[in-house]
Amino acid sequence: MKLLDVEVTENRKLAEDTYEMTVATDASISIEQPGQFVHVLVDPPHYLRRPLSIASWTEDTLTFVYKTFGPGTKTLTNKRRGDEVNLLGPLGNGFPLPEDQHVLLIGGGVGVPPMKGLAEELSRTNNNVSAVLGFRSEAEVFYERELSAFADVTIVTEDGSYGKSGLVTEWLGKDADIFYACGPNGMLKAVTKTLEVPGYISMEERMGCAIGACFACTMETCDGGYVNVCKDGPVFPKDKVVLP
Amino acid sequence: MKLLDVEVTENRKLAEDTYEMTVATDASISIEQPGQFVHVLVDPPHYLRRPLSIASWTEDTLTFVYKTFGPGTKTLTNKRRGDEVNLLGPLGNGFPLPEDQHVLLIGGGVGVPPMKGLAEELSRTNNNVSAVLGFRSEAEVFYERELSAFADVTIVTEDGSYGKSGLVTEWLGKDADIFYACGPNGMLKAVTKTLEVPGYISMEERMGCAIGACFACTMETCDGGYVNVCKDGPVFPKDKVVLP
Amino acid sequence: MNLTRDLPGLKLKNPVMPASGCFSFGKEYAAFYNLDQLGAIVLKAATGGSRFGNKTPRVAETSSGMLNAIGLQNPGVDAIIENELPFLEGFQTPKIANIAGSTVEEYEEVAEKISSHVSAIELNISCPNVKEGGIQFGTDPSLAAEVVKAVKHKSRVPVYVKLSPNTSDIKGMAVACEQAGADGLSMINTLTGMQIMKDKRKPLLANKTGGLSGPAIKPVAIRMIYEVYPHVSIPIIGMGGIESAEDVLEFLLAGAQATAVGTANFRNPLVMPEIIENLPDVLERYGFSSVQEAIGGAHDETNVSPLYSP
Amino acid sequence: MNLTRDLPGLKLKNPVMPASGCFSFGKEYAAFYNLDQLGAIVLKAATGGSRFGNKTPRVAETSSGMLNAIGLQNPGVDAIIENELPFLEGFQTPKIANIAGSTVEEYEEVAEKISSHVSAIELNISCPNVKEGGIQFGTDPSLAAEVVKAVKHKSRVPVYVKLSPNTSDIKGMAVACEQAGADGLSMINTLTGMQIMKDKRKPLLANKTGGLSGPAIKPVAIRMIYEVYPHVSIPIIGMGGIESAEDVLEFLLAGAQATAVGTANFRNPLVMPEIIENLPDVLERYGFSSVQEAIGGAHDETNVSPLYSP
Ligand SMILES: Cc1cc2nc3c(=O)[nH]c(=O)nc-3n(C[C@H](O)[C@H](O)[C@H](O)COP(=O)(O)OP(=O)(O)OC[C@H]3O[C@@H](n4cnc5c(N)ncnc54)[C@H](O)[C@@H]3O)c2cc1C
Ligand SMILES: Cc1cc2nc3c(=O)[nH]c(=O)nc-3n(C[C@H](O)[C@H](O)[C@H](O)COP(=O)(O)OP(=O)(O)OC[C@H]3O[C@@H](n4cnc5c(N)ncnc54)[C@H](O)[C@@H]3O)c2cc1C
Ligand SMILES: Cc1cc2nc3c(=O)[nH]c(=O)nc-3n(C[C@H](O)[C@H](O)[C@H](O)COP(=O)(O)O)c2cc1C
Ligand SMILES: Cc1cc2nc3c(=O)[nH]c(=O)nc-3n(C[C@H](O)[C@H](O)[C@H](O)COP(=O)(O)O)c2cc1C
Ligand code: FES
Ligand code: FES
Repeated sequence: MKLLDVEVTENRKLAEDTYEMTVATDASISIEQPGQFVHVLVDPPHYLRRPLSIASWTEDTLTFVYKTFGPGTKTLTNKRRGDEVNLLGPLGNGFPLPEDQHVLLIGGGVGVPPMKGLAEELSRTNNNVSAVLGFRSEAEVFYERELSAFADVTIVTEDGSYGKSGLVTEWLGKDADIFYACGPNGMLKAVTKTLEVPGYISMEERMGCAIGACFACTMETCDGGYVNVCKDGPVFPKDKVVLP
Repeated sequence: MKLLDVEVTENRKLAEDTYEMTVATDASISIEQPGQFVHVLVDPPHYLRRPLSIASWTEDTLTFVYKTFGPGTKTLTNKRRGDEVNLLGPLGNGFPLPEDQHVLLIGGGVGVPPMKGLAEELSRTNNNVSAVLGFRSEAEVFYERELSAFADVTIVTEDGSYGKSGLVTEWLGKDADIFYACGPNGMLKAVTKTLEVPGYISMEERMGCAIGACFACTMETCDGGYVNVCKDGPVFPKDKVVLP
Repeated sequence: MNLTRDLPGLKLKNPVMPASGCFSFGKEYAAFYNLDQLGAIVLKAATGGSRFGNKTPRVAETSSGMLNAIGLQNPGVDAIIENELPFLEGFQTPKIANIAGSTVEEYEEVAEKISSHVSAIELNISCPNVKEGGIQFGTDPSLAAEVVKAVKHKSRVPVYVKLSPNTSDIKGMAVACEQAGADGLSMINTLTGMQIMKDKRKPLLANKTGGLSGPAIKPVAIRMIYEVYPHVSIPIIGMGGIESAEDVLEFLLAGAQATAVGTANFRNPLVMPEIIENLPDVLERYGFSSVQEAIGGAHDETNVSPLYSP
Repeated sequence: MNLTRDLPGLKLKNPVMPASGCFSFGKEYAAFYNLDQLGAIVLKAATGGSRFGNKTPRVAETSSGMLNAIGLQNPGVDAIIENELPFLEGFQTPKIANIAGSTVEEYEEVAEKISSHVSAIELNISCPNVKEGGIQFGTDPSLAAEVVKAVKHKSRVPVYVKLSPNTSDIKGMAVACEQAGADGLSMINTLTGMQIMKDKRKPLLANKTGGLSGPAIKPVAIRMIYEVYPHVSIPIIGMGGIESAEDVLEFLLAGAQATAVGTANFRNPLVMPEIIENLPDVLERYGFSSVQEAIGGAHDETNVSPLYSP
């Protein structure tokens, strides 16, 4: 966990309202698991940082994908190669990595990016990886080609404009040993209900500090306790937290 | 008076903490007199615009000089060639132009820039122009060469590190028919006391709207009324307003 | 898209008007656009006699906002009627006179004189920048009720009361004003604040304190309007930090029937016409087919009883 | 440069500490720097039993600030003493426990239990995000006095009372607390605000309202401290929007003896050590040779009577 100014090496549009930013890092920032995130400073008058999943990384770069959902992320689109961005990270706990399994990755919308780093890591430990990625429509589809290098990819669009038509839950298949999911709460609920095998899900909550100090991002756990998404998550075993 | 986004064509350092920005304008912005000003938008979270005198202009450019006095003007230094800046202007009433006179220009610090445009205009109407420009020290001196093209220039520094030593009031000479002054209130007070010939002075007040709508910049007049610096000024005959 | 609102004394073609004190008497902004585009014109506060106001500096910048301590500078009600209102006669849009005073009698005098020239009065009991009057009326419900009753008695037109946010009980203030006969409420005036100069070791404003306005205070304005709305049956004109049509919609959802834009005019003199132009699209984007439909939309309807719905 | 302050119960090596609730119980920031660099450590509010707090979303962003409605989530005073305080024993810097409750009895219980483990208590009578207790104590001077007296009776250490800015009479609240025996004041807590989601047509925070913090509220904090300072002879710990050593100086000049940093930690987790590092230079640049010298510097000394000056 570091606080650092990093230089933007690329900031490109991936799909409708969706951008991929790559920044130069150094060895001091050691990412442990896919599914961890960074807390990114945006321009004033936006005051809070924005939590964004690490999509992929190398020894000296880090890439994240952001949807320009509101005005804060929009200011990130102004950054050009050579500009600086301030990051806090890597934060939280990511996806634990299995070996020799048939793994199913499920990503919905901006839940897709962490699946890229995850697929890459999984492919190193002799897993058989499938991925089902859901988008609203063709214009929003991204990372199909990038994930295909490591997984057997199915694209699903809600309006059927590309790939399969409908919701990801209709195209999950039956033979996974374990699943990993990131996406809207509705999707996570449906997926955990549909799939009986063990699984991990990545949660979103609005955050203040992103390090466990402000209790902004608390969720109830199924055993009646509570966790902070930023520090105890964002990835949890599928039956750990009460999905809202 | 227009509100417009203009493109920066140059933004260069002139002297210590002092920058000159030139922007591309079009014919729609018609500057009437030297001494008018523009109200410049700076980056958030700074909310108010910054009033800055027009230093000089051509048919399709406008130049102003700003001192990075506080954090708002500092954000202007980030603007590069090609970036946009939003201006409101030209605003207020500038210096009325005489003919065939011996004119004395007196500028102190960031009161110097409007003297450049003024000297240029005065030189067109057969005036004999002298200028006494005061700065704190050598590092802050600017526009000596630029003004010398139109006026007989004397530079005065408070610490004597360049030109004459002391305050501008000690080097005003005796033979002007009329004077024009812009600078700190202390200087304006001293100048209007020292010089018996007619004169015009340019005032500063903190501003909200800069168009006369908020009454932020009111000054008492010597006859017991009031004026708004932004709309009725910033240039006034020397005995119009009560100097604070 | 129907943007109209029909409020006591005010047939608004759209719910956007200037906030008092940020628009003088209209002339300056008329150089930028036709004032008839506005829902209404709201004038700078008028007092009985002429006032010079506070010494300068009168404004200071703050994060996402500003402080002002103009101190009710104005030429006095008679001079306003004689010199300022004639210019506005050329415009059809309703005019609202903001009135202030140090005593109940002064409020009465101003209301009586100016009310035959305007469509409504905005009773400023909340100006934080004058020594006597003003704020005391604005933080004590019984004093507020007294001045509202007195002004209602003298005014020929409906009276909107402008509430101060510097209170622990905005609901109590609002209800007291309604009971005293107010026809509407304006919310909010500025929060009292201060900035200190570190070099000079004293407050920047000559008046020491000033009123905080701008986007910084928007969350306070929204909360207060949301809090008051279910408890009154008179309309609320909402203001505090509005910069965009999206902001206007947020105020409507909180319970405002119309909105006013103050400080944002200083950043962008065209902000009001721009907001009015964008409003139909913004309403549509969020699924509304009129301004009316959005009003109070953030309230759980079952909890809301005596709503104002003309 | 002498940065020390000697306040009741608190020997501060510098005037910079975290604001309660923004620093949990210290562990997270200890990963960034040695907590002994801080003037003091201020803990998240403790209540009698454990509290889950409000539903999420609990935070919203605003212009130059944020809203929070955490709702006093904490494991309860016993669990805090057992599980959280041991970690802090390794640090020498003074600890301040922030305590809250729904009833006077709950405040008493928490104060009694926790006061033997800390250097001072910060009595939170101003949390806007809990249904019972909290804010009522914070806006009614006689209720405030009652809880202050009760807690003073039970506490082994000095008691600082944290005041709410949601009042029309901050001076009255401050004086009432001093008279009831408070050893110091903390000012200010958050201003109550709201944000509405235009798409979902309801308040963003699950609790509907939340507390506004960050630079947006700094002018209100400065004004309130400046207003209270001449009327009390107990020290004030100032907070509200502090982001830099310059801001700390502004609070000192207004009359604060020490300062706390809240929301700014979320933007920059290193902000407090950075402020502490910069403070000597900033003081020097503005002509001060110690923190003490700056305190109350913006006041006209002739008007100021019973100043706190240890
Ligand atoms: C652990 C985690 C990982 C995430 N990874 C990604 C990612 O890889 N790509 C991506 O596009 N988005 C991701 N999100 C969601 C992303 O954080 C929000 O879309 C973003 O913060 C919205 O900011 P804005 O400026 O666009 O919107 P605004 O409306 O301006 O945001 C206002 C405030 O709300 C917060 N907020 C709004 N929506 C969300 C949300 N869904 N989750 C958390 N905070 C929110 C913002 O952070 C900010 O504080 C992630 C969220 C979390 C919690
Ligand atoms: C008519 C006029 C013409 C001016 N021309 C020039 C010029 O050509 N070059 C130049 O460098 N300066 C000029 N000034 C002064 C300039 O406006 C201020 O130095 C500048 O606004 C300070 O902004 P800041 O962001 O550096 O400081 P900050 O401290 O961040 O400013 C905070 C607020 O105070 C206002 N403010 C601070 N100082 C002044 C001041 N002296 N006058 C007016 N407002 C102030 C700012 O506009 C802003 O609203 C002029 C002022 C006026 C009124
Ligand atoms: C410079 C200035 C002058 C003001 N003068 C008045 C006034 O005369 N009467 C009044 O009722 N409110 C006055 N106000 C308050 C505004 O009308 C408005 O209530 C407040 O500024 C909040 O809106 P805003 O954030 O959009 O500015 C003034 C505000 C400013 C900034
Ligand atoms: C997330 C959050 C949680 C808070 N929790 C508490 C609390 O438990 N007790 C308390 O007295 N104040 C609490 N506060 C208020 C702060 O201590 C502080 O008074 C306020 O935020 C103003 O300071 P700032 O602008 O520096 O944040 C909280 C503030 C925030 C932002
Ligand atoms: S965001 Fe602060 S605890 Fe998770
Ligand atoms: S700045 Fe508004 S009247 Fe001059």
